Amino acid sequence: MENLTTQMAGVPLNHYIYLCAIIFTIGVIGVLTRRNAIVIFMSVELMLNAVNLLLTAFSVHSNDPSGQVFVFFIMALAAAEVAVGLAIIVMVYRNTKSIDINILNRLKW
Amino acid sequence: MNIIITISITAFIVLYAGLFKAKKALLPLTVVGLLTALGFTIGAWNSNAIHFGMMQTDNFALAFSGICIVGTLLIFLLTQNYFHAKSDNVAEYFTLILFALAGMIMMVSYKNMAMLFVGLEIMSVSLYILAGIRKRDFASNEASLKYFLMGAFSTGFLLFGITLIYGATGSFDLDKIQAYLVDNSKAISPIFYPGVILMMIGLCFKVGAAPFHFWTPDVYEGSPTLITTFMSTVVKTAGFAAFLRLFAGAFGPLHEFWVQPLIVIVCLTLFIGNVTALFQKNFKRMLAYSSISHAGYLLFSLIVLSANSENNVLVYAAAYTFASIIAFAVLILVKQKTGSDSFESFNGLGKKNPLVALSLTVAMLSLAGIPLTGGFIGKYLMFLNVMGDYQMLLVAFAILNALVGFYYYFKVIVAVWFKDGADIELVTPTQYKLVLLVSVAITLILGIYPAIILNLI
Amino acid sequence: MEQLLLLIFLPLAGAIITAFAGKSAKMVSTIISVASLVLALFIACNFIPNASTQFEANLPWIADLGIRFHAGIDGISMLVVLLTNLLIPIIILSSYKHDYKNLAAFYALILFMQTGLLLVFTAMDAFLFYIGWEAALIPIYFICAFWGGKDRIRINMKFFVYTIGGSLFMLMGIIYLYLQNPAHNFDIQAFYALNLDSAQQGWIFWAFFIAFAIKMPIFPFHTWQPDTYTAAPTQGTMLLSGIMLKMGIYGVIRWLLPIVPTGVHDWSSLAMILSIIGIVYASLIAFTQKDAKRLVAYSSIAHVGLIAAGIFASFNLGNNGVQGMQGAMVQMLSHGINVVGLFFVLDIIFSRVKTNKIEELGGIAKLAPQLAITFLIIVLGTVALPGTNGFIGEFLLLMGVYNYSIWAAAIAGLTIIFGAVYMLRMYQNVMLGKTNELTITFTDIQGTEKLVLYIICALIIIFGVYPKPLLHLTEASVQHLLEQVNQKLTSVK
Amino acid sequence: MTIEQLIWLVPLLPFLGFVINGLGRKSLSKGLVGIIGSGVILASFLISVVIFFSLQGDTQKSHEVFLFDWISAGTLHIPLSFLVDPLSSIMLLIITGIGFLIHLYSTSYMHDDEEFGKFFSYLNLFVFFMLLLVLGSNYIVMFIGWEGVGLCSYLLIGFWYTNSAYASAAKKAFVMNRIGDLGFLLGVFLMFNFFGSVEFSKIFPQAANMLPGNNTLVLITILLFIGACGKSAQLPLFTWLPDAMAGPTPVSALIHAATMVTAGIYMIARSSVLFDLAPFTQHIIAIIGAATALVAAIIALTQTDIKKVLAYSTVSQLGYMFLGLGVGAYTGSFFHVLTHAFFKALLFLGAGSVIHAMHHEQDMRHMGGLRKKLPVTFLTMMIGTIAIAGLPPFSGFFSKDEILAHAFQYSPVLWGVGVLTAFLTAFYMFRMMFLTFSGKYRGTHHEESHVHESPKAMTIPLIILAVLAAIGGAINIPHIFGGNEWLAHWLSGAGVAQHELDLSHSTEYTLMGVSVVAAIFALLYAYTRYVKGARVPVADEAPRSALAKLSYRKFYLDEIYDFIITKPLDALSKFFYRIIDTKFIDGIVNGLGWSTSEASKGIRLLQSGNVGFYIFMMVFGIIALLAYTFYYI
Repeated sequence: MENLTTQMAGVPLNHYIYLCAIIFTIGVIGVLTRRNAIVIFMSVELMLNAVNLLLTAFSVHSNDPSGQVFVFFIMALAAAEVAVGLAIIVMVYRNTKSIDINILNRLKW
Repeated sequence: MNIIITISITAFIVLYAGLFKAKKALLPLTVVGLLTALGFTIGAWNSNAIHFGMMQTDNFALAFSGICIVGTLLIFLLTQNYFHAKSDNVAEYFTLILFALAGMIMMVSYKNMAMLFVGLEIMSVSLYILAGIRKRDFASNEASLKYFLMGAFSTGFLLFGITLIYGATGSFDLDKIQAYLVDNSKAISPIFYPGVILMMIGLCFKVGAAPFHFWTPDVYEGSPTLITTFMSTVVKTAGFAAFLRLFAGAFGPLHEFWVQPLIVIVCLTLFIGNVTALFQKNFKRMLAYSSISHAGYLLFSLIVLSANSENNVLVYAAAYTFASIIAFAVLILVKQKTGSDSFESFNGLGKKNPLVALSLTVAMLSLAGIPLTGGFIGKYLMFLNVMGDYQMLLVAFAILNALVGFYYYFKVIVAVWFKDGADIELVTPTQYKLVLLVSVAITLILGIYPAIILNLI
Repeated sequence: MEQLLLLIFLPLAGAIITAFAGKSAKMVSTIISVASLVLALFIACNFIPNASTQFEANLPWIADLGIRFHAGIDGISMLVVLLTNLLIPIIILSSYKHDYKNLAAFYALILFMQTGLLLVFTAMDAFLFYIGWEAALIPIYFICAFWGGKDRIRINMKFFVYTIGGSLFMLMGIIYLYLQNPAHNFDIQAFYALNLDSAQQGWIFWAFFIAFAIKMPIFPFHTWQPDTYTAAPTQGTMLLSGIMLKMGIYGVIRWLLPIVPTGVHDWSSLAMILSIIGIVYASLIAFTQKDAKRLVAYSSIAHVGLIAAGIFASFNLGNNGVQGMQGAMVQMLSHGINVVGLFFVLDIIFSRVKTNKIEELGGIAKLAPQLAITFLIIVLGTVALPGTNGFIGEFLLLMGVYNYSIWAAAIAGLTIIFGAVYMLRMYQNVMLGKTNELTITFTDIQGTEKLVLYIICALIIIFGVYPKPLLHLTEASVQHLLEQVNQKLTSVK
Repeated sequence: MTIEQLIWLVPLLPFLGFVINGLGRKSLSKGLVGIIGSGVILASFLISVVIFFSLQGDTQKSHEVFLFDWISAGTLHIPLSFLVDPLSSIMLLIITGIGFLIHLYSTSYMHDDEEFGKFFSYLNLFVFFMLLLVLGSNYIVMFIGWEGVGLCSYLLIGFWYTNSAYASAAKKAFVMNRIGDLGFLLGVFLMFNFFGSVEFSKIFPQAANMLPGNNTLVLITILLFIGACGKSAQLPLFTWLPDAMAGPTPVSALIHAATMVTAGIYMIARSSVLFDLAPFTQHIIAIIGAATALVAAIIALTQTDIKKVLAYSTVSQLGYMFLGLGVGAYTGSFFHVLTHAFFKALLFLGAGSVIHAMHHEQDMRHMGGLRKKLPVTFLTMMIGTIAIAGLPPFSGFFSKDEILAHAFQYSPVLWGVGVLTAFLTAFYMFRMMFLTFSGKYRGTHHEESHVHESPKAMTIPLIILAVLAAIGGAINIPHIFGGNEWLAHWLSGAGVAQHELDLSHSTEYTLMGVSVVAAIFALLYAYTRYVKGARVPVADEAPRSALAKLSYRKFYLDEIYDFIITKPLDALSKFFYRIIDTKFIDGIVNGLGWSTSEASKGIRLLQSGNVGFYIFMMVFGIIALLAYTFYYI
């Protein structure tokens, strides 16, 4: 375990930042390109995980635990979001028999 | 602290009361709970207590908590025979609204970004549900899904911003962040800047500032009117409090960096909000757009950071909140009678219901910013604030937008007084009367003698 | 001080009472307005005609923003206050023959507006001035849009947005002055004391001037006016043309000239050109108007143009601009009385034959000799025949313009000729000639109509034959104003 | 009773008459109205007489009577005060004297008019304003009267306002006067600028010691002269006067012959000090005067309406007076004002009596042979005609010849014009007389039987005026006839500039001879043409020789004015209103609103309702912001 952390410490911080930025961007692109609500939702989760990873990296880097604590907050609330989100999607599916977001443009202008 | 606790406990009690089908008890319980919370708020005045380094109930926090609580209280009073018509499990509404309120209290009094995030999420998640609470109503579904998807999306940016700032400063604590900026103002870590911008994006989304405003009109229109009221008044206020707390406080030293994009955002918001509102046929949607434009005015306070920008936001938010509550209350009444929330359904309202029409007029005048109403004082303070930095062009631009604003706010007045339609006689429950009178009173007092609130913070 | 507060808030209280008076609103509002007229006269009697500000009320209001309820009366204010409180009862009386719906609201709004006007005319605090400015606008908007004629909603919307747009820029200017003011308050004296460079003065001039120019209105900011006058109910038109328009003139004299003399100095020639263009332009347009109300509206643009020209001319003349300035004073009052008279006559005619189309009328004089005579006197007052109040004002104004430039006077003087042309054209086509089947049933004036018209004619002739009290009332203040302005102007140079 | 104590009564009495008659026009009986109306004038006439004689006895020739302070602003002080001096005192006599006669005449002439009371109140008001005009001790008080009489002439021309042609004539008169009045006003302003006062007593002394040809003085005098042109119907502003005949005949006699129209001459005579120092202006005045005299005379040649003839002759005579003023014969002109007042009033009243007898028939082509029917009228009018024709020893001869003599001294050309005019005058006057009175009646027998001499109230004034017209010349008989030129001496007391003729007696005699011969020729020609030849003017539509047509159509002046002034202005008005105001200026204002709402229509489409699009826009914004950030770093 020790050497793992030391090894991780070996990786320069920038790489984490770039990596997470990339993952985050992938998430964003996913949200942009997909029309299926579930997939969009998954992409959002990807964005959140990128954040989590970066947070952890930072907290290790500046060996300050609060960062990782924050990660737990994020996870918890992400879970809550998942619950609510899926419920909403299910509800929508019940009514429209579809989870394609472009179906939903009754409200406009 | 105990404010949040009180509210949360009330929420649970209400939930259980719901379980035991004690519908009659819901409203009294809630009111009692909120009044207690309000009591605590007032009690804690000037205490400026810090709770575990996570929250700080300074006067700023308390003042905004106060407004949020009072606003919520008024909105609860509007529930009289509103939900009963729609669904039988009313308790959920109450609980969720209360939870959202609790989240907002956190948002206005956070000292640590964690609390900002938590509060924001508590509020948002409750709102996602509230927006979609009419299960079989397509509009409601659509509203909640749109809100949810985009909300979650924007949360991502907020979080990424928080992370970057954490990475730069090694802390989530506002004071520490500010200290960091002050200490090494020369060598600020390059990842701090994107952090600020990403947080700005996240918060702009919450307060519905262009170009992150797109959810606002649709969600406001789709959600049940009462929820819309809640969102466009209390939620917005809380959002601004959070925004202000972060940017006026922690990021203050970096002002000249983020003010440029903010000015652009403000202009966009004003323009899109006002101009689009001009063409609306639907009163509710018009109010949604007007709320966007008001977000623009509110952001003025961040363009020039002065000793009383916080207070200006307070005044403006108060004026805006109470005026909007009137507008939505009347909308609910009209919709209950006519089933439509288009302008036409307001035609000739003044003939049969002078009281309602009069208070609606006051509300519209206040929203338009006519002197002797709170809205004017709010706008005046904002202009004054910005003029302090001689941002003449910005003010001129705002004035032009205000002129556009007169058009669509007066469209309502015209419909109410000068057009003749089916002379409907509204049934105005006593609680509505109460809400209207209180709000009108506050609006006028704010307009005629604002001294009482001017240097609260 | 007490008298002043009473003067200002009596109408407001009256408005509230009237609002709940129901059927008896007519009577109540009349009593209130007459009472405030008496009060104004009382104040005028106790007024010492010197340059000092009297009956001053200076109370804290919004301390944190440096806003005080600071009002007072000097000669110039006294005149317009008198005008206001003189015309309001007349206007209320003039509405007796009408049975408007929602009477109570109608009269309440008129009285509410009176308070706003009085605030404007007495304010010594810029913020208070602005509040009064808008407080006068809101009720007139409702009066015109609720009781007005066809297409009233669109027209009044335009009028409202147009005017309030102007005033918002004025507010911007006021805020700017406030920020420049080291004392951080809105006190007029503090503003007078400011020393701004010419660039600042330049744009503050425009911020204020636009607001005032729209209100008066000065060419080319006038296009809201004819429509509004035509669409408004007669009482609304009277309020607009008789009193509200004076807000602009008063604003120029009280707030524009003394605060930014350099700005005015730099731009006054342009302002004069606009005003003089307005005179000729509006008079010419009045020639071929088919609707009498519209004709009078345009004539009023011409007259106001002359007043404005006189003011700006006298400003440039330094201390010997007294004639022009005094002319402006008298003419403010005269124009108020005359134009109200004209619109009332047109209202009487409209109430009889349901039209103001000039060519549809004719031969009324035979059937209504009393109306013919009173109408003629009012017309003569409007065309400034010597011996009527109109002459005093226009004579002094033209003299002021003349002292500035003979050519300006020659062109502005065309109003003497053109005025006669269109006014007499109207009078001839409406009153003279043969009666037609439309006017054959015309009945002469009686009751309150008679009363009001007699009062107006009496005023026209009295002020025409013996204007001394008026001139005396304002002279000291005008002198002082001009000295102040020039001393400031020279100190800048 | 000194002058100061009496003078204010002179204008006050007519004013009282106006008030009483005005208020009581319904209640009072016609008789009473008549008595009051004429009575007040008679009273102020008597007072004027008293004043006149006390002034003659008085060593101090001018009295200024201050009533009250009218307008005062800064350095400007305009008191309402009167100036009684030889000039004004004589004017008082004319106005009240002739005024009284005409009032008397009217009591019978207007007897059948239901607006009898109104008529007298207006007439009294006119006298009041006219008195104000001549009594004013400064230009502004004069201006009150100046415009006041304009108002009264408006009211009286349009007295029968149900006829819209008459109403238009009234309006025309007022407006044309207004054009002059603007000139007058500007002149007054300039005087105030230049002399720092508008008081005669302050201006003239200052002016007296200035050099001739001072530019400001020239400008002042020109502006004043423009004023005079309007009031005294000179080219190019005279067309209102003939139309003014729409009013009742007594009005034409009083206002448009005897008094008001001579206000211009009075004003210039009053300001003779100024005009004497502005030779350029005098030159213009002389030319305009001569031109007017000639043009009007030519027009008068072919008129068929008896009143129109007299109207144009009035214009022509006024031209004469201005010619006199121009050549510096102030006394001469004023003398002519007096004599003209007598004989022209007489002629108008005579014409009135004819019209009265003919039951309001004014066209001479329907008259003829009235000498038998109306002996008094005929005789008196004949005296008037001889007087105006300038045949000695009647009044017209003296005044006219004084003017002509000065004109000759000034420039023979002008004199030539004058003589030609005199010839024409004599011709058309006799033409009128012959057409009206000689030959045989040209109406139906039935009508003829109704023609009868007018009642006493009408004939007595005629007789009195006839006497005056005959002997009126006596007050200023020139030296060459051993006269003492009393009027000249008298007026010099009022500071009216005097210029001695330095013509040899022989020249003077020849000049007189020429004009007298010309007049006699005219008489004979008219006699042969209309009595012997018994010619009658052809009907309106009948073809005329070009010159005759030009004269008959009044040189098409009305048409020309209508074409070059009225029509373009109306067109301009419509253009301003329809295009500039509605389309352009208001178009811009509305355009702003319109474009905003259009923008709104467009922008709201952004809100497509499509989440994907929303998110795309958001990301777009985010990218922009981040770009800014990285640029900033």
